[in-house]
Amino acid sequence: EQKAGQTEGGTLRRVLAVPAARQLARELGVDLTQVSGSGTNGRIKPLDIHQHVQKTAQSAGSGQ
Amino acid sequence: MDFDVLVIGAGPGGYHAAIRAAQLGLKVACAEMGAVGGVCLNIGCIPTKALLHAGETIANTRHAADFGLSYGPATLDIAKMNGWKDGIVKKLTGGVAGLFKANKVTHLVGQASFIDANTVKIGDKTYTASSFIIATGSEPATLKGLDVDQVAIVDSTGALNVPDPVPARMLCVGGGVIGFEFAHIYNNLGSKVKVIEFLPNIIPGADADAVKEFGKIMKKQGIEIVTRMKANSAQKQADGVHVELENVETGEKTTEVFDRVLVAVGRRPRTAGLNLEAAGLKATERGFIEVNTRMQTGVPHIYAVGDVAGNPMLAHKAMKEGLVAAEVIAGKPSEQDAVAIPGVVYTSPELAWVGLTEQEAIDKGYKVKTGLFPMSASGRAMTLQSTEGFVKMVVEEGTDLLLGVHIVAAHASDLLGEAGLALEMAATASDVALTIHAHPTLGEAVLEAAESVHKQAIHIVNR
Amino acid sequence: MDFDVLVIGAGPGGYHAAIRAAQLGLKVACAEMGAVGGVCLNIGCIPTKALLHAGETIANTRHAADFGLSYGPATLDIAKMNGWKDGIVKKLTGGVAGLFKANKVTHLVGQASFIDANTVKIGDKTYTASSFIIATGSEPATLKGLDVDQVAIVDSTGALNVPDPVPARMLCVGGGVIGFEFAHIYNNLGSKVKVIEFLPNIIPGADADAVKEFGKIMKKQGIEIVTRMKANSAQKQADGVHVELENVETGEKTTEVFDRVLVAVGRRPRTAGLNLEAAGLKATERGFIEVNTRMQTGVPHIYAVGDVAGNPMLAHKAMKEGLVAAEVIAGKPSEQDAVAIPGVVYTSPELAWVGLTEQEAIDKGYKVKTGLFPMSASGRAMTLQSTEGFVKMVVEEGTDLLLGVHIVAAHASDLLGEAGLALEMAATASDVALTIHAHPTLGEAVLEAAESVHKQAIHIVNR
Ligand SMILES: Cc1cc2nc3c(=O)[nH]c(=O)nc-3n(C[C@H](O)[C@H](O)[C@H](O)COP(=O)(O)OP(=O)(O)OC[C@H]3O[C@@H](n4cnc5c(N)ncnc54)[C@H](O)[C@@H]3O)c2cc1C
Ligand SMILES: Cc1cc2nc3c(=O)[nH]c(=O)nc-3n(C[C@H](O)[C@H](O)[C@H](O)COP(=O)(O)OP(=O)(O)OC[C@H]3O[C@@H](n4cnc5c(N)ncnc54)[C@H](O)[C@@H]3O)c2cc1C
Repeated sequence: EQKAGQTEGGTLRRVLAVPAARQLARELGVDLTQVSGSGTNGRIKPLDIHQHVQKTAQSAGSGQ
Repeated sequence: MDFDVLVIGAGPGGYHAAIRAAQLGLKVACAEMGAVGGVCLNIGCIPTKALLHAGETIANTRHAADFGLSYGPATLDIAKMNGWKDGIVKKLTGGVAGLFKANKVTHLVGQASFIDANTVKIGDKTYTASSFIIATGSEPATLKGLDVDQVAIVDSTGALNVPDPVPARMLCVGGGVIGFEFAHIYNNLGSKVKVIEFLPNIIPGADADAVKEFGKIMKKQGIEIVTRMKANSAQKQADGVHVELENVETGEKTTEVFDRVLVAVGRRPRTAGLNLEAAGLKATERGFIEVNTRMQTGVPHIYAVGDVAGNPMLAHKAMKEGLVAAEVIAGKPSEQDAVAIPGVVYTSPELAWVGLTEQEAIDKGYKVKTGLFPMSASGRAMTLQSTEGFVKMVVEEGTDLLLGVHIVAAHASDLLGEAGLALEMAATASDVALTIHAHPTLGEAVLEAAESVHKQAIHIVNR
Repeated sequence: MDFDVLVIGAGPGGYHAAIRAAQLGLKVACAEMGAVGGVCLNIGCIPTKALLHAGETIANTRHAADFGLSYGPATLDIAKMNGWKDGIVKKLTGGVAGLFKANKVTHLVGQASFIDANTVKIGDKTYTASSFIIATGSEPATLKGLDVDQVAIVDSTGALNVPDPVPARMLCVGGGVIGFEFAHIYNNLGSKVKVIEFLPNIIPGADADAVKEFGKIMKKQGIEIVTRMKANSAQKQADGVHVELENVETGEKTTEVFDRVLVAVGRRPRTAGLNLEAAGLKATERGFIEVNTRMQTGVPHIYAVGDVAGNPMLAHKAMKEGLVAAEVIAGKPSEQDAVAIPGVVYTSPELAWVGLTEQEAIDKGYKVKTGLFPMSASGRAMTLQSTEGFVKMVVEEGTDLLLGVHIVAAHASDLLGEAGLALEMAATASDVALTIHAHPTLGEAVLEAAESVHKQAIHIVNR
């Protein structure tokens, strides 16, 4: 049961990512909801995932 | 173990799974009790499209008079047409058999039945495998009171055999995709065709506007369409099949006589003979095998794909699922994560769609804008003598995100490629509108429908 | 100022510019000395496609015998065919005139000529405007020694008038898009057609593999193709047009006799009569008006779009540029930033492409992978009786980025929509391969070509 405003068209938006990015996210074990996409409406492309992985690796490396 | 993967059923779901698994280096077998290629190649997608093309050619030749081309009387050699169709089926199923060989997929002939979760029996042999993919498909649903004899009362399989002469009066019980494809075929071949549908609308699942336009065109071509009507019984008599029809709203009953009756009231998943219980599985009440997005059943090393794994019962869904199952088994992180599964009615013009209908989008809570471009304003459509229909686009207000595309047009199924990719790429109407489309093409109607979302179509007056 | 924008020329570039400018609230006039719609609607894209459809229908009816459909002798009423074609042109040009009215674009009749950078003269009237868009298009290039009389020796405009009876022997001088479209038309109408091309390859600009496949198919249909050959002269005599042909490699000369000779050796931009100098402009040596990506000429408030603004001379390029110019004038940040401009030869099968050819990609320094899927392996193609050709994909190794798509197939122009969007969205081959394509459609060949880039096509053996 979806509440008003808690619909696909409301606050429960689906993650917007191109097919290759979705595949890559699975391969790298990346949670797409944590990636900020650079495309229109936050659309995630493969490059965004690579950047996300780099960023998290860096912050992990710097002990944060 | 005899095999890494044993696939049960060599329809589109099964053969895609088998070939992909083999491509990924697995030792694969595929069991098939009937003909390789399944429903799709043998008695589904392919033979219907062959007959549709034959019928369409007849209609096109008639329209050729508009540009001054006329012919002496036509003769249609129905046996030859059926043979031509069968030849295509043979070529394609032979192709799949060849692909099995080339990819080193072992083809096991016979009905597979589980003995335990790692063993199946086929004939008097048993085979073990580490993983199984159930791809046993579906079969026509039956209708009480209408006993299919595949001559006077047929299901889709019998309807593929066009009788000589073609039936003068034909009834299609069921106004879904299959019902309309056959209605269109027989109508073009010369039958007087009536389609009855229980629901208030034909082609359930398609966008209401698109269905309305489609129905109007089919009627203009001579097909009679009656909704809210069911068939209660059919009696074969000397002068034809007497069918009792009932208006489901008023309860009024009438009897009409037809020369052929097609029962096309849906399909049901096929698990009979599989002995699912031995593998620790159980079908749902409606007969499906439940799976997750990795196509795994409740028993993790047993997968199910295609018609048997749920709706929509479409070949391309089966294919995708087959690939996913094979890849997951091979250790790849694949998933059936399609944004949308396209649908097509291969009449002329075609009805094709992908993504949400306007109503579905509203129901899901989207604030919706739409765009529409009529084929009558397309130069290419005029030159192709096919100006009926339109492209309709359903878009989210604000984000401009494309939610669905609904096309009634010649070659609509070809235009669907762009629409499908657009949805998967999370494209906006602007992405489509800013992309140069070759002139003069039918695809310009897709561009203009996107422009019309922003009230900026060029070849119509935007309101 | 009389107008915010005065557009010169009402071809596709001009009328798109005018309508979009009006949609954006500007006061717009469009001057046209000939017929609204320009080359494209009147004597280009549209009438050729009408004749191509007529010819294709004749060919299709012939193939119908394969499935048992045969007809008594055909008669083609050529006057009616020409009239049907002209009717489509009239409908479309009338449509543009109607769109001008609906969008309140003032249509100025006559040849526009600059008096100064803000004033043009049309007839004995002068008009001032804050911005101008020059969209004066192009005209056929001529060939020394071949004097076009539009009867025996024709350019593309004369060739649109199919004579009765059709010429028994036809020569097309020039093996580009226009040459081949007419070759295909006349061949289907019954002429014996020869195409000669100066360059080593026909259809310059298209992918070498695609052109090879295309040429093979055209030859099989009966068209004679000779490359590295030119026509030196043509003399009309009682028994036909005597054409001196020269093999440009050996210098060998022969004379052949034809009933009709088409000169289709390219087009040149048209600026004559515009009096560009008065506006402070000058055409390049080859006759083009130079523009930036905002379509501005050296005089910033004067824009140029379409054929007159540079290659490729294609209607959809003109349209896009027209929209960009209008939007820039209206203060929008538009730009002609298309990744690729598609090209189509509307024969059957069609040759259609978008993006880089394999060679172009290599020349640009890309590390290239390709994928290929033959239409002979497509079930849908079989049912449509059109199994020639293929889809070829050019992809960057490593990034998997799609660089170009080259299609020889029935309905190739419809499949181009997906390819074009893919390039503009910077899609990868995987994006296309992971997108569900409806079965059975010709678009599955696009999917499989993408799969074949990764050696994972299903319906062919990957090597
Ligand atoms: C007339 C008609 C037209 C259609 N047109 C289209 C269309 O245009 N586009 C589209 O997408 N879909 C179409 N469909 C639907 C499409 O055919 C199915 O969605 C598709 O075939 C499902 O594929 P599948 O692999 O799941 O199963 P199936 O194709 O049904 O194949 C299952 C196979 O498994 C075999 N099998 C079953 N049980 C066993 C067992 N125990 N042991 C061994 N073998 C077994 C069967 O013999 C069969 O060959 C059409 C269907 C019909 C009837
Ligand atoms: C046979 C043929 C087939 C073709 N097929 C295709 C095809 O399938 N697809 C495709 O993309 N392209 C095709 N083309 C090319 C296409 O027609 C052109 O690219 C397109 O028409 C260019 O548009 P435009 O607006 O730049 O100019 P044009 O269409 O050439 O229009 C220019 C207009 O300006 C007018 N004009 C010129 N000077 C003045 C002046 N001083 N004052 C007032 N009016 C003036 C002319 O009368 C003309 O109407 C084809 C061309 C030919 C010849």
